[in-house]
Amino acid sequence: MALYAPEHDDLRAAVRGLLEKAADSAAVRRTVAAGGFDAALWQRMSGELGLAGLAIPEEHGGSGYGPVELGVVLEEIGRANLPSPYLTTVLAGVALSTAGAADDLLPVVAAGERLATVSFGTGWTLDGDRVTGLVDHVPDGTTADRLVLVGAPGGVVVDLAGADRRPLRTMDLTRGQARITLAGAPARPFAAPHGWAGRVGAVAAVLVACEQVGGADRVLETASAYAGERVQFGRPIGSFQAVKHLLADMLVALELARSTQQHALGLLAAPGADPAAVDAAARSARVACSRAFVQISSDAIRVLGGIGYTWEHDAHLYFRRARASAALFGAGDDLDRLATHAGLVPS
Amino acid sequence: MALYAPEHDDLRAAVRGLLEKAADSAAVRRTVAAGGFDAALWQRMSGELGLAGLAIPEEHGGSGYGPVELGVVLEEIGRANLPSPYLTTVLAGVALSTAGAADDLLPVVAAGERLATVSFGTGWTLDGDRVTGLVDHVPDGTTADRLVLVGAPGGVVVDLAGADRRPLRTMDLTRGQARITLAGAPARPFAAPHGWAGRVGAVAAVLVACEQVGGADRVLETASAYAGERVQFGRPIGSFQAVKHLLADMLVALELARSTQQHALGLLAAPGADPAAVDAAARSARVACSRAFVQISSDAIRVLGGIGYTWEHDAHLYFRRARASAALFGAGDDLDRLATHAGLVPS
Amino acid sequence: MTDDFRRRCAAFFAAHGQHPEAVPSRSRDPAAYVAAARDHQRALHGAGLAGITWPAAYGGLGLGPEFRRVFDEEAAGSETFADLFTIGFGMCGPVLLALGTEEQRRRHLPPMLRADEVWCQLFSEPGAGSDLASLSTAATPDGDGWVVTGQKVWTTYAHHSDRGLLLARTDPGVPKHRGLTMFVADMAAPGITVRPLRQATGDAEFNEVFLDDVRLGPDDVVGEVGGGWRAATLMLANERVALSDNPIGSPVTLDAVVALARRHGRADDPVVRRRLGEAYVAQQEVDLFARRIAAEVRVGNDPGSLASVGKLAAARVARQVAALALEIAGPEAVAWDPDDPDGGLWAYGELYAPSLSIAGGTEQIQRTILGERVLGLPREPQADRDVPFRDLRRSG
Amino acid sequence: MTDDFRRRCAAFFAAHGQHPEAVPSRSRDPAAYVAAARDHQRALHGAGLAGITWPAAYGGLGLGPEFRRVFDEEAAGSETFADLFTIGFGMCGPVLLALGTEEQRRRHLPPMLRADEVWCQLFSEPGAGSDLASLSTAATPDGDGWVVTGQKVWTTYAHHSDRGLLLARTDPGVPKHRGLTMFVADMAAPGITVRPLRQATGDAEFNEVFLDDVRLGPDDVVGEVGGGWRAATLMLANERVALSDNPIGSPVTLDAVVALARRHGRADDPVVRRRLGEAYVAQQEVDLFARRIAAEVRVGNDPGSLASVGKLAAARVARQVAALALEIAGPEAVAWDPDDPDGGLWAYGELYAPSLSIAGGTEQIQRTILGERVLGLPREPQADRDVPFRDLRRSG
Repeated sequence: MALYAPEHDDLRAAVRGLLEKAADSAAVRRTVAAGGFDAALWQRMSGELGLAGLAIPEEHGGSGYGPVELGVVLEEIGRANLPSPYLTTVLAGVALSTAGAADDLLPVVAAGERLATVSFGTGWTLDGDRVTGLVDHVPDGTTADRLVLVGAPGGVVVDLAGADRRPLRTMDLTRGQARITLAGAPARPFAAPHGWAGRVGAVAAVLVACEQVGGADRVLETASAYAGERVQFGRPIGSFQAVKHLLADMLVALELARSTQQHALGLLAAPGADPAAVDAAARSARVACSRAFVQISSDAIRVLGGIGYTWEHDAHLYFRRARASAALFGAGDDLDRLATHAGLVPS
Repeated sequence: MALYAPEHDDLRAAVRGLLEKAADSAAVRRTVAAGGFDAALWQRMSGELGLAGLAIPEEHGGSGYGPVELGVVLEEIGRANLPSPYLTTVLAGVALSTAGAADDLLPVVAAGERLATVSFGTGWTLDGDRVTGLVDHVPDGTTADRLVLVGAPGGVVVDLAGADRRPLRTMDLTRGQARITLAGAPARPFAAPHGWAGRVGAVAAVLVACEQVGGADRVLETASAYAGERVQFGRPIGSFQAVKHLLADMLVALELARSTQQHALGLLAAPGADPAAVDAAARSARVACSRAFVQISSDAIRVLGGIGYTWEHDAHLYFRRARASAALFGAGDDLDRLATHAGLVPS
Repeated sequence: MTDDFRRRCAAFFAAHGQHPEAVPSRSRDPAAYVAAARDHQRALHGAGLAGITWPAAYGGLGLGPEFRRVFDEEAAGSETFADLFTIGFGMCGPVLLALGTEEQRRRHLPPMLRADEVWCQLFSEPGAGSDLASLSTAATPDGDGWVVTGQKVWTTYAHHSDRGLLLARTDPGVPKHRGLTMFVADMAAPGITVRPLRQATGDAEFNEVFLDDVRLGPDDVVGEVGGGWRAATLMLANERVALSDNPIGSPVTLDAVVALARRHGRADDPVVRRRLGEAYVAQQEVDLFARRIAAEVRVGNDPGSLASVGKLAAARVARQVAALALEIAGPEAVAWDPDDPDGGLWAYGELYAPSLSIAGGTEQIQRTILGERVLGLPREPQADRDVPFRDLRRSG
Repeated sequence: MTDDFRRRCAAFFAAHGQHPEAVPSRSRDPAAYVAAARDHQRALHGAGLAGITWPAAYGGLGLGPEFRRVFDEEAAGSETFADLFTIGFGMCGPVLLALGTEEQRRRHLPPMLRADEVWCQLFSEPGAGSDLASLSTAATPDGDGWVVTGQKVWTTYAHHSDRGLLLARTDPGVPKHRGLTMFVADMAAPGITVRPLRQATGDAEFNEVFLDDVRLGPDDVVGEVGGGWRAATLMLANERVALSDNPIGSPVTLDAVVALARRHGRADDPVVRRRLGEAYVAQQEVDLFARRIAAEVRVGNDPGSLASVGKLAAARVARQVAALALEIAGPEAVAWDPDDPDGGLWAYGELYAPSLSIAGGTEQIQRTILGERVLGLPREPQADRDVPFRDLRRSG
């Protein structure tokens, strides 16, 4: 039973078609140079294609699809290495709609009119409808309108309009981060069902994995094409085993990672899946896809040689994103938690 | 300033000459099948060549050389993958002579008439001249006449003649181990200078590293020769980059490991070397040489293909010894201790 | 629609399912292992559960691939004896189904499904390993049949097999890929001598097979005379899928390592936890990739080349898990009490792991397949492609 | 006998030694770095400590290699500006000493030692990287001299260099290795345009160099006309030794990572301790191998090929240490406060590391050198060895 059905192929083709036209390498570099994201493209993505509302329920202005469809879009965003608030905004949408919270916010998020982001940080406290604390390393934290703080037993929506947000310098030139200091900022707390924070964490891990697989796929394509064309010693370098086998190992990493990503996506979409299985699958996908993207984008530079190490070549932009996306949303304790899933329960 | 002088080349040539004649693959396999070691060869090594007494002071019947000379012999023993009590016996000799202990035992050890071994285990207690406890994983523990227990502030010599020693099954078919149970066994305790146990531990690590480098060297030679001869697809497999570069990586591992081994050996031989530097160098050598020998003997099987995976080929005998020698003499905490040497002092 | 089938499977395994650890050891008592495997397969056949996706005309059930998935789910946790049967069911059977004559299929497939006949693969030779097409076992026309002389090697379970698919050279005057033919060989035929080869582990699962004027009939040719390379390629693609779908297991599994870590009191050791987490992800990758590939096969795509990913990864994870076990067990992994029946397990696993990098095509061959057939990279110039076999440079 | 020399070295570094962190950043302020490097070298020269092993006739001290060792020991901990000077002192100088005319040596070596002239290496081209011998920059005879046209790339510090050793094709009618000649080029000559190339890190240490009808005289030929490949091979062997002896440093050193781990309170974290222990061993391997190779050079052996070991290992340890830093620093490694001057160091190190796998010959080339020249493995069949250059298949 394959994860993707024909309608997913249509969705993929639509997104890829748009991004190939509106977000080629030159366009991405213009956006990188200007900072932030391409607002006109965002309008087309959320307006024409309705992508921002894909996974928001129909009664809140979305189209009621789920993680699999978000995954398709994020793979394409990853391929294009697009600076875009998509990941953070749809994750916030999932966080709110699965909690049944912020009904008034969901329609404007679905329409792409408000951007939101998410943090799993714990350095904040809630006092009535005021939140105080430091929330660091918030992706898209400089451009988002709202911040969803994921906690237990529920979460908080913070309006960032008046917040003190300090842009950080980032290795990844395609996604900003901010340090947000909240001093009694107005906030809307909401309740959430049991296990909600874990569920949102799993969705975050898997959506990042989708973006990573898309990026890795594109980088491998680029490196393979170069190896087929570049001639040294009278033949294409891809005919030499040293290069061919390096590329084959990149393919191995990609296809293994893709298997974990598709499995996790399928579990997220399966009603009633065991939360422990979802956690294990999501963390496995994050570990596997983070590593694969780092390995592939790093080894691509080796295949491309000097040309791949120049600023003008996109290889380093993917490598930067690979390294940075591996550290998003609190990935640090994955391996320890997976040891528990493997049966080694700490005493 | 090179570590080895011309007289070392002479020593090496003498040992290699003897082992090439008396300990070729068929001879080693006969010894493996019979268990233990080749007593006639041991007599020639200790008698004709005086190898057992190399590092025992002249006043105790030895020739008063040091660790560098032992290293030369052990490299050759490693090359031949020889089942031999040499490593354990000369280590015991170093332990005793650096403590100034057991003057009556040293001459017979130097003459090769008594075999000895060493343990760094701590599961024993001394009560007057009786020792009680369990000393496990003692290399050559089934064939040795004496056991030197290395402790602090001094050590103990145990006569194994009447001891309960249980032979263990071993992955390494060229070196036995025993579990020795001592129940009030007669023992000769002796005092030792400050830092003695650490020094003996460092010597043990470096002597094993020498054996490992010798074994790795020989395995790489064998695999390279095969790759130069075996023809597939109309040319020697060593002309294919996949095989050539695998062998090159084996060479890299070997030459890096050899650098740590020679450095550690040089430091051991340098009068007045800082004990901390000796410890760091010895542990680095053990880590590097253990890994290199495991990697090289394992990858050699890949180069050799099916033929290298048969019982009849010596490849697995080297691989077995590589794995087992990496666990000798309490190697377990090397990396943690080396982090301290690197400057990360635990709080 | 699979519900009834699922109940039958469940009932079968409730009655006949054997825990893998209750089965005779493949390594220590191979003859008993083979006997138990035959009994198991016959019981499956008796229960109407053999050959799920094979046509009914040849003794199969003629069901769709979703039934195979149901079977696998119900079989989880029970011994499947895949090590013995993979060559027959995963490789020889599919080749006969694709290329065999109607008569060959009717004659060979039913006894294969009943385990009355166990099959092996007579391909590799001392001089032809990675370069299989350079094999030199010669099948010379003789009357309306053939006489075969040569030597095969690394023939898994040949000493327990009744038949085998044999690749031999029928025309040394054309380039190496074009002069090969595939045959069915009766392992009991006069002139066939099987000699077990002892492996680095001490086991003897592989064999040398000597063929000395072995007579084959015209009906023993599988596919076309001279079309042996195509048949072999099909068989090797099936092998990769089979190895991906059901990776040959090292006895040192992740679960065994978890139990080892618990016994050694290392459940809270951060280094062990981290390395175990890494091994868990690697094992998940292998398992989930295998499941993905199996799904692809079911929907009719050809995953033959991509399956090399699974083979490479399975070998790597076996090495990783074996090495982790060695590290956790410490000195006891390499020297153990003779009375401890599992004492040698960790050393065995470590010695077993390298075989996964060699058997079924070396890692170099798998990487070349992935580079050329999946990524579309250019081939290496091959000097020997158009040279008649008899003029080639060969080893030994 | 080296005692007096040691005292002079010690006195020099006591007076002029600069801590590496006190020197202008090579990356952030390259012009200031180069100026500081020239000042340092001039001071060394003024103190009679430049060119230790070079003959006195060319401005050197004419001392034995043991003096170089003493110097290195006394220099430990001080900035050596090796990044700028390695090409001149480690590569161009030795080639001129070995192959240059007496006049070339007298003219070029003294100003090199005084840092009045900084040297670069004009070898690689867009179409000729690993396959250097396929370069196409053409030197056409013109009167008694030459006119050179073409393009070089990856020319380290070309924009700060006064001269360079240039490899160009003087005869396209013979096989590629035989038609090359090495020249001394004046970087200020009309027709030479240097354009800095921005790297993945954002730095600009490499350059494209365009040569447009650049005139060279007959005295600019180094070695024989047509003997350029031999000269280049000698230069590349010296490069490997230089890189082994003094590996190009990533700013993310092991010491920096130890300090990072301390700051993050990870001194007792067993996972960090273990990985740091591993990195320490890897760094020891690189350092001790370099020392061994340097000793071999001193006793007159040719370690040119074995030196590839050091280059491969140095690149690997740089990657290992950079990755460890990233892991310890966590999210702060990839997103940091703009006011933190060292905030970007870990990301920089990670982006810097891949360059070590490419510059000075890719890892694939190094492995081939080791396999063929040290292990004696057979070469790959090369179709293009005997084909005239003008008939070769080339990129772009």
